[in-house]
Amino acid sequence: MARLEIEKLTTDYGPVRAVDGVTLAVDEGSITTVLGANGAGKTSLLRTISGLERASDGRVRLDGEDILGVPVEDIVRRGLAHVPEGRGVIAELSTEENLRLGGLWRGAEAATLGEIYELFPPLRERRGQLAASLSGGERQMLSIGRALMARPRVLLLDEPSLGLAPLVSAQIMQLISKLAAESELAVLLVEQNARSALSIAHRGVVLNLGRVVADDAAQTLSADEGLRKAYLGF
Amino acid sequence: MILSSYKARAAGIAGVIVVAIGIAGCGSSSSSSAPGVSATSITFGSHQPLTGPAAPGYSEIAPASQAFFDYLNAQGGIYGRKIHLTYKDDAYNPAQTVNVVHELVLQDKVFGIFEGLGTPTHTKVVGFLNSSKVPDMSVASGCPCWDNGTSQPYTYGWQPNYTIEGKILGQYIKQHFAGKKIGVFYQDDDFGNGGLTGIKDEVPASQIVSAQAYQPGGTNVAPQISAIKAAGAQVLVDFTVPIYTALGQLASFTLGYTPQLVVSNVGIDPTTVGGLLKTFSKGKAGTALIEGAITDGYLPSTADLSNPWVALFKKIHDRYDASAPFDGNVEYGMADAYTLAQALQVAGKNLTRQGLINAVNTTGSKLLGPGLVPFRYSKSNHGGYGGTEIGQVRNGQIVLFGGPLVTDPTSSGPITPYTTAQPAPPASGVSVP
Amino acid sequence: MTRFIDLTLNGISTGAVYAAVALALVLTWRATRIVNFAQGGMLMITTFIASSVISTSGSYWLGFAVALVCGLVLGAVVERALMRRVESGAPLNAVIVALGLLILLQALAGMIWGNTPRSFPPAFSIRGYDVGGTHVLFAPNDTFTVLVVIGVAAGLAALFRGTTIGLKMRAAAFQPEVARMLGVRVGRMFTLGWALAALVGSLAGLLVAPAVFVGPNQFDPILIFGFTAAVLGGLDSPVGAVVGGVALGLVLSYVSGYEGASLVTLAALVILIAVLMIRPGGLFSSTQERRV
Amino acid sequence: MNTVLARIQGSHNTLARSLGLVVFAGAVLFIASEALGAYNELQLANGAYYFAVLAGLTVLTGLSGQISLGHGALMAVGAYTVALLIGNEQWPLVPALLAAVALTTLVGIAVGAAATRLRGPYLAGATLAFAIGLPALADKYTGTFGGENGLVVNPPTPPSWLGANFPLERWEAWIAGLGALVVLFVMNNLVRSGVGRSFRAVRDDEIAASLCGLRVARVQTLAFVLSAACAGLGGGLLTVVLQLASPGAFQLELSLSLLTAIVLGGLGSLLGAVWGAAVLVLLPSWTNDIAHSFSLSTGVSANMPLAIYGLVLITAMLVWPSGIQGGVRAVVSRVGKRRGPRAKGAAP
Repeated sequence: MARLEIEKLTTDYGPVRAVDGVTLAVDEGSITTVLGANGAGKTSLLRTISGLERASDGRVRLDGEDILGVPVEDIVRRGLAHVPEGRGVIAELSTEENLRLGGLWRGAEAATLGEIYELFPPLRERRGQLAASLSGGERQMLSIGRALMARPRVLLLDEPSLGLAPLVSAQIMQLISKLAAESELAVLLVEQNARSALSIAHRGVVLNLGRVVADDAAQTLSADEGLRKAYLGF
Repeated sequence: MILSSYKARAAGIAGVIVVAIGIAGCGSSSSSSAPGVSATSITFGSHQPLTGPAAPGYSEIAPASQAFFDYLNAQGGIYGRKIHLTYKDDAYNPAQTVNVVHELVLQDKVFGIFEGLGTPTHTKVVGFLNSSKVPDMSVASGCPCWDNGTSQPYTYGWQPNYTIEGKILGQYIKQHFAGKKIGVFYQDDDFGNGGLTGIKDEVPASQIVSAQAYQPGGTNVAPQISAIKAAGAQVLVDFTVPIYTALGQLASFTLGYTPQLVVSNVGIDPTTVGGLLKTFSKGKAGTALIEGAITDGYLPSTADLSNPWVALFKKIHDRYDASAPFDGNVEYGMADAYTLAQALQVAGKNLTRQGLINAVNTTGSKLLGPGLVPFRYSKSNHGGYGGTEIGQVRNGQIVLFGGPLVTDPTSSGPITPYTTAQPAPPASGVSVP
Repeated sequence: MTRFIDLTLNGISTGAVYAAVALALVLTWRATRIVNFAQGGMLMITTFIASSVISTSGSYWLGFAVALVCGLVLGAVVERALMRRVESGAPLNAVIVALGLLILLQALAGMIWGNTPRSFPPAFSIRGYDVGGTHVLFAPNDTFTVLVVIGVAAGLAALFRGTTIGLKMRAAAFQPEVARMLGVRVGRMFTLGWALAALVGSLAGLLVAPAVFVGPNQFDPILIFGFTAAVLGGLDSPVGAVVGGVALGLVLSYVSGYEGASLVTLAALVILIAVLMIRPGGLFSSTQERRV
Repeated sequence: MNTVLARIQGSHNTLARSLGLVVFAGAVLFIASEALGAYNELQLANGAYYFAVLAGLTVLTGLSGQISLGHGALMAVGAYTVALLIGNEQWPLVPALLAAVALTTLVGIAVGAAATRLRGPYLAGATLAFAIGLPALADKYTGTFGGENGLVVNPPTPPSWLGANFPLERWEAWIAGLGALVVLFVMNNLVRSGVGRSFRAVRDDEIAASLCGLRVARVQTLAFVLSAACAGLGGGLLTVVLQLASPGAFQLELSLSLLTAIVLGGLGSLLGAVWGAAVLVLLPSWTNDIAHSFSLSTGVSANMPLAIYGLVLITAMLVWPSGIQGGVRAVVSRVGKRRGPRAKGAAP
């Protein structure tokens, strides 16, 4: 049994079908990346999984437990953390306040905070500053670090490399890879930058107009030139 | 998409047309000798501040008038006609007054307007009422502007105008507080300014050390009272409505300022002011902070139940208007209603609008009743009561003394005593000369 | 000089009340990004309730406590029953619902307690302090008012800065969706924000009622000046609300005393425009940082 | 400004359509005024000047996204201008109304320029202060503005060719109706022109709009000035219809009820402004009638219309969040769908 199982998931925005019968799975300690062009339904897929959008049909199971329809604020208590697109740091709060928020529901201790600072040393330096003053890369670290405060079993990441310099982006990708391997996280990674995502992922799923058009091992996808030209843009 | 938005627009227009036609269908009327009159009824209309910041106190007046009419109607009304008063809320907003009065005259077809309340409001309908030849009886305001029978033949005041009141209070101040420094605290409108004019007619300018206006609607009057105190005024004259009399007294209390208080009739009603100050007097009567204030009255004091008029009004109040406190506003409404009933009685069985006007013009000055002073009504003179009597708050009640005084609003007009005794109310109905 | 002192003291005591109303408005704004125009109506209702309790029980402090509890409950109920349904929609819809509620509450108060204002007792004496033989325009009750307002502002600052519930409330207000994803029960935070705001509002009503009496429309000017103070200080800032309230109170008191009462509202306009032209988000705004 | 004119002139199609709309609306108004009694004609006139104000305000708030709690004060500027020019200077009606529009335009430029720096509640606060602060001038300059009592003006006289017995109320309804039609024509063109699009662009995303070369501040000021001009005309027409200019008529309540009316009618839509005007005119007398149809004690019945009004506002916003016009549109499109199932397949 995979840690996160998604079955025939479908989401409609009024007359528009954003996610159309998507089925995929993520194992613990592994990274599955969801690829596709703008508007392919990647973000909608993540938002549906974490309860922000209502699914019209399908199933989402976390360790075999059905979590579809569970309110957003309870999903994180079931062990699924979502790092939203555009980083979602709360600019009006300080770095440390942002981090603490991530663990408040389970009464996370200073110890967890220390671990996160170990993982992202730049955040410790800026702990007292407003998140608004952070750089793009720091915000991404903050956002991921905040999600980790919840000690999730599944991590959804939405475009972590968006708008970052290539070097920073590569660092983030390395970090994600390390996290998955060390803490047995199941990571569902949405990316536009298919090449770097596939470089760390174990599996890849390609979406087009809300439907799965390819689902295979990352290496296989990277090697498929037709697919790369049609959907992945590299 | 485009199609549906066009349909929506068409439907919207159709809806508006339906509404418009709906309005058109609403007109209705019954016609007899004059609008608003049938063999069994007479209907008057009125605009009143029933809600909003001007409602306190004033919203009691029209129901009290209605209570008096109910009492009269139970005895058969006037010539078998029952008097109805349709009063509508204008929230003291002149634009609403105009609409309400048009509705009353054009739609509800009232015989006349009675007791329309307020100067800023009623001045906006005087033109319409006079050009439509609709009787505009007993405007509930002391503005001298109702007093013009030549240009406004259909409009009549009722209460003494503010200048007359100011003059009589001013004369008392001149006589009894000679040489003392006077401060005036007044409402920044025709009421306060009229009163101030009257005071200035009588009291030497050098004696008035400070005149401070307040803006109705504001609630902090401490800066004004502190200015009057700083000017060293020994006598404080209030041309204020009851809430501001009370606010002024609270500020005076904080400042430990205890001048001789003189308050116009409008602002002293002990029930109202005492009610507002009740919790500040620590065990004493609520009126402790206005005890000893000099004031004036043109109707007998509501506390004076030995007065047969007050006794009658109290009886009517208990029977028809018991939910309201028995205070100056209620007395005002009933006394005013009595005057209208008298005028209708004089106008005769065959009632027309012009007939009512003629009756007041010829007989109005002889219409005696609850008032302590006579009316100044004539063909040219449409002011109301022509004077007032000085009084003082003693033991929480207004005690009038010295006898009624009459005068006119001109600065040269003499102030003279009025000695005719007040007649007793009739056992039923109204009495006319 | 005495006069200047009197006007200054008067400005501080009236400003403290504007600050209290402003604090209530700041709380609802921080919680749900709604300017609660019904605040004036809500605090009017709780003050009427206090008035009834005081006159039947004879105990000021019982009425005081009941009003605060009623404020807390009323705020929560209003948020749950009404505002919850419009919070996510167009911001103007929430404004209209608040205005509708204000009108409804004023009408209900008129039906229940009548349109005639009534007296309301002060917590402490309103006789001004005796300074060198003259009473100044500042009484023990004004001291109480100022201390309460400072206490409330400090308490709110401590709540927001120093507690986890405050942190959750701030997160819910700034980014409700992100806060939910982090496990914050945003709905509860909104309700709590409104309840606290209405509590502070009812406190403001109790403090100001002795000076303006209790009636359906008696608190209208207080709400308007309270809102002006909140905008002046910056709607996100409790400290701004207090500074804005006292600054407004002082300016209006000087204008009223030296120039006349007719210019008071005009002065409020001028000071507000002057401040907003220099700082479009109010004196204590954090919008500068947010624009980055 | 030249490009604006060019855009307006360029859209012949819109122009012709607006003209058609105005002719149609004019015909409806004319027929209505002939069929109505005097009081309802006055209501029609009331509705017409309200429409003039609401049309401007709904474009400002609905299309440009700026909130104003101060349009009552702008109406007061127009009203006092007309009252002073007609009453003291004996100006004819049309030039007086034009002067009212011109003066409120100037005030609108000043207020609008300041307003562009402000957002949301800060703009609301500033305009609210404007609404309560401006009437103070009437008290300060009592000699000119008549203090609390304000000014009374003589009613307009219907021209002699209409006959001696031509009802005054109908004449007032015609004047106000004509004013409303002018506003309808101008605004309808504008909403559908490039200017209207630029308003929407700025409302939806200021940064994107400025990247597209729009000068955000200028567009917002233009929207404010237009709505101010409409409010000035509406205020001037109010003076003609009600024969008054008085502080009590332009309290904060007026500004708030204007805002309420555009939201209740349907924000951003001129037909919504029509609904809003109808609500402002008809609701008070309806609530009054409802209140009086129960036999209630005086204290309760006096407050009943207000209670109903408050309930209507709350319920309407919960039931029709997009206003009456939004509700009508939804019903129509539902009916349309049921009739024409083929239309359903149309791509969004």
